[in-house]
Amino acid sequence: MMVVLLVLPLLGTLFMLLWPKIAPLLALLTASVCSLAALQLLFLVSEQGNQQVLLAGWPSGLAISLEANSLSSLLILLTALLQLLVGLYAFATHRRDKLGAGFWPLSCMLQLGLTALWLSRDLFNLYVCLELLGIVAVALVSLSGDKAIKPALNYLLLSLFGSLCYLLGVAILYGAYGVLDITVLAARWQADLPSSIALLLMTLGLMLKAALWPLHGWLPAAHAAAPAPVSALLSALVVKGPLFILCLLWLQLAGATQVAAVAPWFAGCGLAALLLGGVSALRTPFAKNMVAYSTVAQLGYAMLALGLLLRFNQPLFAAALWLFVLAHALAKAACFLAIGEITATLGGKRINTLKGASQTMPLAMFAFAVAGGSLIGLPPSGGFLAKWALLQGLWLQGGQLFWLLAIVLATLLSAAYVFRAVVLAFDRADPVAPDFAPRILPQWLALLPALAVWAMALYSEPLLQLLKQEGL
Amino acid sequence: MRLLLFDAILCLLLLTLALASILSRQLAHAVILYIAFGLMMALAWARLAAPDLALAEAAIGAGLTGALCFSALAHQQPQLKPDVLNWPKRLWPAVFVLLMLGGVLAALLQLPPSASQLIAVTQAGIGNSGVSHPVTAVLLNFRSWDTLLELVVLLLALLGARQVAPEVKPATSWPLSLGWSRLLAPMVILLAGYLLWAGASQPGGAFQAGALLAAGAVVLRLNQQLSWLSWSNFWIRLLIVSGVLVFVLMALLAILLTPGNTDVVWLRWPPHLAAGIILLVELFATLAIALTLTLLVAGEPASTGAEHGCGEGA
Amino acid sequence: MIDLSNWLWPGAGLGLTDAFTRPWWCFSLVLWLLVGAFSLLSQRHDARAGRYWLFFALCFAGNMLLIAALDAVSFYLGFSLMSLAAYGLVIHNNTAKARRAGRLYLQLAVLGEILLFSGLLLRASAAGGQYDWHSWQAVPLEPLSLSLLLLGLGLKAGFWPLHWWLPQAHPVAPAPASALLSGVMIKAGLLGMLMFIPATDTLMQQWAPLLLITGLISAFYGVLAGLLHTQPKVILAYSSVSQMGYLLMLFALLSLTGVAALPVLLAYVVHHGMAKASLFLYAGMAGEAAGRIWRQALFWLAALAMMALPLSSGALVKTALKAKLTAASLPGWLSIDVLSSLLTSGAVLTALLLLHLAAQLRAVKASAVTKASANNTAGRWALFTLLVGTLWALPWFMLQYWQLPLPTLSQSGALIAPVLFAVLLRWLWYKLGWQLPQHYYNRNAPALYYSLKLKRLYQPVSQPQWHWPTITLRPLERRLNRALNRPLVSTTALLCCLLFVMILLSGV
Amino acid sequence: MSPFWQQYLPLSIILSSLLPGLIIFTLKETQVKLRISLNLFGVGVKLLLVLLMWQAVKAGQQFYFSLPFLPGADLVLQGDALSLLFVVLSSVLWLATTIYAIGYLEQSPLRSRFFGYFSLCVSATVGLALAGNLVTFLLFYELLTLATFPLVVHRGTPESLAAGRRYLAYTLSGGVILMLGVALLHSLVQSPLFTPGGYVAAAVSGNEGLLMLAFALMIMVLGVKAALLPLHGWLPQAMVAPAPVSALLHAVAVVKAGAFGIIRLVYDVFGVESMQALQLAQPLMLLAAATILYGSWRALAQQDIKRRLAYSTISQVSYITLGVAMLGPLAAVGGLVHLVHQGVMKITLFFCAGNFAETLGIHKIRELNGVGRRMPVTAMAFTLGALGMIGIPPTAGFISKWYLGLGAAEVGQNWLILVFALSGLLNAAYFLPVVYRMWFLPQSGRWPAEQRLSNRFETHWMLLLPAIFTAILLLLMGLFASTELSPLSWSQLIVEREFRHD
Amino acid sequence: MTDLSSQLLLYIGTAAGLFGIGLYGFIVGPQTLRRILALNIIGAGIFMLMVVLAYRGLAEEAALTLTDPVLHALILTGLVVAVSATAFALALLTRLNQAKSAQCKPDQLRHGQEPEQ
Repeated sequence: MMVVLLVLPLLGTLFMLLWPKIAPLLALLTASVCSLAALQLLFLVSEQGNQQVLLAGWPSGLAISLEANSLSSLLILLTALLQLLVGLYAFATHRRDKLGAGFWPLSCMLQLGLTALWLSRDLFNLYVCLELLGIVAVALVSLSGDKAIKPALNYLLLSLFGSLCYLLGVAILYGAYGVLDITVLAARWQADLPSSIALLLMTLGLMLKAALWPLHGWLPAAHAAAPAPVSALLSALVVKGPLFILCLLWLQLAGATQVAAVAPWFAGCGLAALLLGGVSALRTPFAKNMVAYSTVAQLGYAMLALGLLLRFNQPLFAAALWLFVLAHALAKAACFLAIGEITATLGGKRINTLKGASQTMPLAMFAFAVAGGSLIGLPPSGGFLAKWALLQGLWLQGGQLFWLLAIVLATLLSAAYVFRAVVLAFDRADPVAPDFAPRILPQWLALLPALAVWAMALYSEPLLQLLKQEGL
Repeated sequence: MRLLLFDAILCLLLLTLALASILSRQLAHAVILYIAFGLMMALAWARLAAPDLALAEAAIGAGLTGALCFSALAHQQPQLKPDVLNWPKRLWPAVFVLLMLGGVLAALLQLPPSASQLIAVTQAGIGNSGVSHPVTAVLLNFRSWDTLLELVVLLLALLGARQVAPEVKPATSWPLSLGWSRLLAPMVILLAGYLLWAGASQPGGAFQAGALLAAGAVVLRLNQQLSWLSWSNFWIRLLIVSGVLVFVLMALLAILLTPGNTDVVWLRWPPHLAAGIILLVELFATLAIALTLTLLVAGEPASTGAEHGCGEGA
Repeated sequence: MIDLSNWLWPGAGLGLTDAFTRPWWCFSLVLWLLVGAFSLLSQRHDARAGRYWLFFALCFAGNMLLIAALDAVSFYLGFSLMSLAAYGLVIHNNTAKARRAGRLYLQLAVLGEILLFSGLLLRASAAGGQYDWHSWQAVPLEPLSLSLLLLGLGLKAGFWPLHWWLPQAHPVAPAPASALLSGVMIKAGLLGMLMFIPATDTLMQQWAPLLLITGLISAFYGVLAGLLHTQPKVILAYSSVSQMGYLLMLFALLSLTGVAALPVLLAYVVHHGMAKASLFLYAGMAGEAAGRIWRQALFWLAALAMMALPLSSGALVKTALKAKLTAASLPGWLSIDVLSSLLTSGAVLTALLLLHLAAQLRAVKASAVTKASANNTAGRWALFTLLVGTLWALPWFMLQYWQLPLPTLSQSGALIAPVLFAVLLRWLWYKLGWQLPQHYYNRNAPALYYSLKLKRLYQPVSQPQWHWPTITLRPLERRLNRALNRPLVSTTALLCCLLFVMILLSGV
Repeated sequence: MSPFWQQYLPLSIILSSLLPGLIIFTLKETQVKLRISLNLFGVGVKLLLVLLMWQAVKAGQQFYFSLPFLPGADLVLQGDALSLLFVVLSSVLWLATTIYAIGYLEQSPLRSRFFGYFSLCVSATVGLALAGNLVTFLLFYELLTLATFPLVVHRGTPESLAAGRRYLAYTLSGGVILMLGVALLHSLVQSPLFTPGGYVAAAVSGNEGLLMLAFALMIMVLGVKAALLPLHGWLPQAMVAPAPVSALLHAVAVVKAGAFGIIRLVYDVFGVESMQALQLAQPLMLLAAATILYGSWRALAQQDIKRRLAYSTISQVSYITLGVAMLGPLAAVGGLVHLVHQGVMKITLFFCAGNFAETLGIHKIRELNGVGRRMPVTAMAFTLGALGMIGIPPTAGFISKWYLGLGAAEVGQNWLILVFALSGLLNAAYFLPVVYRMWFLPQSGRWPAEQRLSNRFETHWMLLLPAIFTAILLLLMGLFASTELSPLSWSQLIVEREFRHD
Repeated sequence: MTDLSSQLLLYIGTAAGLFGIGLYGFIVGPQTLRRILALNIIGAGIFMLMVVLAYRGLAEEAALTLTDPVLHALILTGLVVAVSATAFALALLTRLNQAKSAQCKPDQLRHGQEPEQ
């Protein structure tokens, strides 16, 4: 099953390159088949437990090992589904938005990179995946032409820098232990200086690539400049890749002393991201920038959850962490698609463009509001589940009033920026007239993930159980 | 002791070149210094018992990167005045970098002196890998997934670069270089073939060979030759893609050919077919790399301008 | 009795089960019907007759309901219905003066209601959730609930010092309305006291002397204040204040002497109701009586009954009052002699006030009567005659039903003497031209002024408001943006270094 | 009744307004008939279902419907006596408001959206009423906030947007804090069903501080919706909404949701014993008393009719809180019955205010002079509502105040009677002048913007009918308070069940 | 402190130094092209480190007579990845410059100065 998931996007990309005319069709086909395969993988994993594979049939240590646990398969499924959705959206709008033909193979490659990343348990292979991911992302950003070149270049430079930091860490670790396989490495781990430095270097590189505060500077410009479907993919999936590796490193490798030292930093950075990202999102005058800053802020939740998880070792935080990732992916995809659709139709990129959008494009606005509800954490959305897990964990730890208050503040900030847009949309006094008749299909497509994130609540109990025990 | 002295001078030279490249006032100087640095680096690696890597570094690190930088420099506006940075702007980063460096160095110094145990495992595995050169075995058998992805990255770079490529202005070619390049081309192809073949047992391999081929092709392209070498040409596209495609198809074939396969293992070559498969994969990979690199460096032939240029040349 | 507690509000019950509610109800009905018939004639050409009858009916219903109420809530319902609807009667003429008076009336009425409400609540709660006031009789009073009830009901009853609205509201209302206000409605306060304040209560018995004194003061104050006014209806209103003082004394005596005083109280209520109603009606038609002896004689009949001439109802009740007072067990500091002599001087003053009233009524010129109100003269005077006749028939009823003692000869003398003395005094006064300086007369009561102040208080134009301090963060934000707007790549990379160093130093 | 569909009864009560609402969203502006019939169909079905449930609950049955949600906290809908009180209130008033809104919004744009959100809002309210545990309550609480917001900003003018922002700022902050509180309580005692007598009693010892914190957090939030003193700021500003919305907001949906939540929290989560053990009632009582007086005091100076009514709401809703906080059965009866009575009275007043605004363009109190002659029926309804607010018998308001006062005396808090008395005076002081203007003063000048909405009646019949209906209702509820159908009897039933456990 | 031989120390120090120089250049160097060069220098430093690490076995003159082939393979892969990324970055840079020169043709003075990131 894993093979299918890896080969399909790869072959798909190649065929798209050979026959660009049928690229959209191939992309949709690939994404849908992959979704089915991912679903089957999920069932397989939930039935038979973790699937571990040593590639090329060589013994552990020499070969690259892949592992599909339930979290990985969930993320793969998410990736495939979002690819399908965004592909449909892009297909519906690519003529109007002048989306380059390059989008299709690139998005397919993105899927390949992500799938490889979710599965891989080899430090160097992860590096290659990261690079693949980074370059694909930049290439996708640069699709929108001149205005995106500079953000894309910044993104690329910092992404490369991050990769190199990571690579240095890998080199040091290999130098110290002589293995690359994470599970083998974990067995031999010693909390000495080289491993600490290596871990730190890798962490910084990954934080840079995942746009975790304070290394998030490149993200808003890049995500805002990209075409709407690309922004959706980037915000929903790409930044999660490095985060995944980060969790892998700290949860599976790091020793107790290292964890204890770094946990407050993670939590603190997460908190700062939440607050400052929220304020930036609240103050920015551009619609897509707002959503992008919201990504910065929401990643802060994941970071915070990671920090708390490391600190308290409470499984609820693991659940919170991954629920945040899942919920944010869906919600952010919806947000970007909705905002992209609205700004494209109403013509303008300022947030004031949204004036009267509740009249002119009610569906898209509804999608944005619903997705925003999950970002805020209104019940019964996925965001709520995550926040609930986080709060439960904190209360169960006892005496964590500071973090609780901070979370409340952050939630309020997110509510403020979401509803800043929503309130504008209800402005009937001075609505912005659409440039052309709004189209229904893209709006429905934007609504779909938003509804999905609310539907997550229906499966909350299995999800919580699954992610709690998983915790990587 | 003398060797140590040599090493010390080499290291000092490397550091000086790098620093000079960073601090030089003119960008063009920086690029030249960087190429020199790359060559020195190749030397250092050769000294460290890694001749195949030295070859690759010379071709890719120094040659290809330098060429790319120069072509980028050519598109850049001429620099009117050198950059001036005030001292605090230069100093503060230096402080932090030194601090960070200290940390990294401290870690590096604590690394164990013995090499990885993987060497032994690799040695044990080579017998079944189909090739005798351990690096090639690792590349195309033990960790072939990395290599596959790496090829994808290369392809991706081409896609990305093509996507953002600016329009190419046709340049007239220089007759002397035209003649030289025509002479050079077959030699380059021969050499590349040897490198590819040697890769199985000696230093050499697909990348070095591909880089060499690409260098030849680039030279020809710079002289307005090879106008058929363009992305819009289906066969070229097929060749570029084939590096990955053949790899994948071989892997799928391998799954089918493995007798009595109960569990599917991705990228496992059947031991008796391994040599052939690897050679095939390498061959196509070389071609693909060469074409990709060529297109990366030389870019698309300017569609109208190129024909115009050719006409003039004729 | 009718038990409605499964239908209407909890505990609702109506019925005339008591010794005093039955005659009270009958008397009120008679007076309402008489005056109602009178207003049928007098308000026939009123432009706002519909409104008049609406409020009249509401008042009527409320009054009857409150008398028949067996539970506190029903009483309260009737009471508030009556009080609020009376407002419509007070401001019926819609003059500025009427509106002012109406405002005062309403303010006090609402205040009284709220006080009554609170008092009733406390009582009901003390009685363990029983709303039937019969069952409250055994429940001891507390100072709070007693004072709330006294104040709430007293504001309606209108004795000193709770009388402010009477002299304002009575003069402005139409004559029949004033008659009812003074004749029946203010008695509702007293009825409430009878119902809700058990006479046998120990606390009430402690407070009774105080009430007695208050009633006495009220009796004197009403007369003295009335003497300083020249408008007949104002004088009558003050007379009501004074008479309510006597009733309050009787109410206090109820605690001091026991239930025996109850017939006297009832008789006094009926007597005063009839007499005051007659006088108010007459005051409304005084202009028509000018020069007509028969009509003036009717007035004198009513006035003399008020003055307690022997054989009149007044004589009966005054005598009985004095008898009860002397029989009462008063605390040591209240001398009975002083009290009875005070009563006698009170009689003088009452008579004096009525003479003053008569003098002022004479001054009302026939020309003051407008054409419109001059219709139906005969019918109205006939009804008036009927009313006065009823008044003079009262002694018979009193003797028959309540067995009030007929005044002995000496007592009759004691009754006549003050009247004669008053006549003498008045004649002297008239002859000698005794007169206070003019500005002592017809002074505006401060009540209106305070009412206006109160209105300003509850209809303020603006109120102090607390606003959030507005903090302008924009400059700060701008500066921050400028500071952060640095080369992105180098800043981020530098931050990376910084973070590395910091985490490293923090002890990984 | 088969047990199978009994289980779905609570759900179907919610769905009976939710589904029509969702369908209405998709309708075009021109499909007026379809929209109206859908709406009324929903109302009818809901009333029918509620009636069914009412009878069963009266017979002592309880309804449960649950969906798995969070671990330890399912989504539970529970139909018990208390929830039914609120459900009946909202369903009946929804009927009135729907008719009113149809008349009110005739010819105005975006009606499908309006009615969609309107139904959504009612669904959320009913859901809130039927919520069986705190998590479910939280869910519907947030849903209510979201569904109401578009109604508040429906006009889309800058003022309404400002009001909407304010509303959101208050209620969403509240929602977050509520989540915090619910999570805290969940971490201490999980989130079982609401049970009479509460369920925290077992955990009181050792967790006093945390429980008090949880209570304070949740009261803070519910206080936002119930407009308790420092948190009332959104309510007067939300007045810019169309009249049916204000009516719904004040009488049923938002404000009442807060009050209802407080009732649930005090009686069914904490329970009287724990409340006493933790000494939580006294501060709440003080706060409510202060709000009662403050709201009335502020209402005095308001010159806008709806603003005055809004401040009146602030004051009146705190009666409910106060009744709950006193922790005595009689006071509880008073609080519960006031929940219904205040709803009916306030909705009457808002209907009338809307009628004045819509028919004559009257927004300010000074423009009301002599309106009693032009629109006697509306003015009469307004007068009844005002008298009810003051607490004059035989209106409904009197009954609730009577019970509240009895309750205060019962628990020995006599000073509260003083508060009631003072508040009654203030109520009279700001309502009676309005009544006076309507009936006793002559019309001064022309009406600001007169419209002939009907040839036969003083205004459109759809505007008039609901006002008459609720005015009669409030009179009947006061007059026939002892009948089995009355809210008073129902409240007594609830209190009996709530207090019976001990 | 360390068990490494002096030759290894020298090379490791050089590798780290290259990393530092590259890092410094990445932070300071105002033009994008120089930053790309700096990244390459960092990469070269890291690859050099890996080469040295692979060389450890030989330097020790232990039983093993081979450099670490895995590391060599990794370096090869890394080199290709690095050059791909560099190529892409340079393509972006070229495009950026072109767009800029198209944009500010009239303002000749600005051309020489590449604006800061």
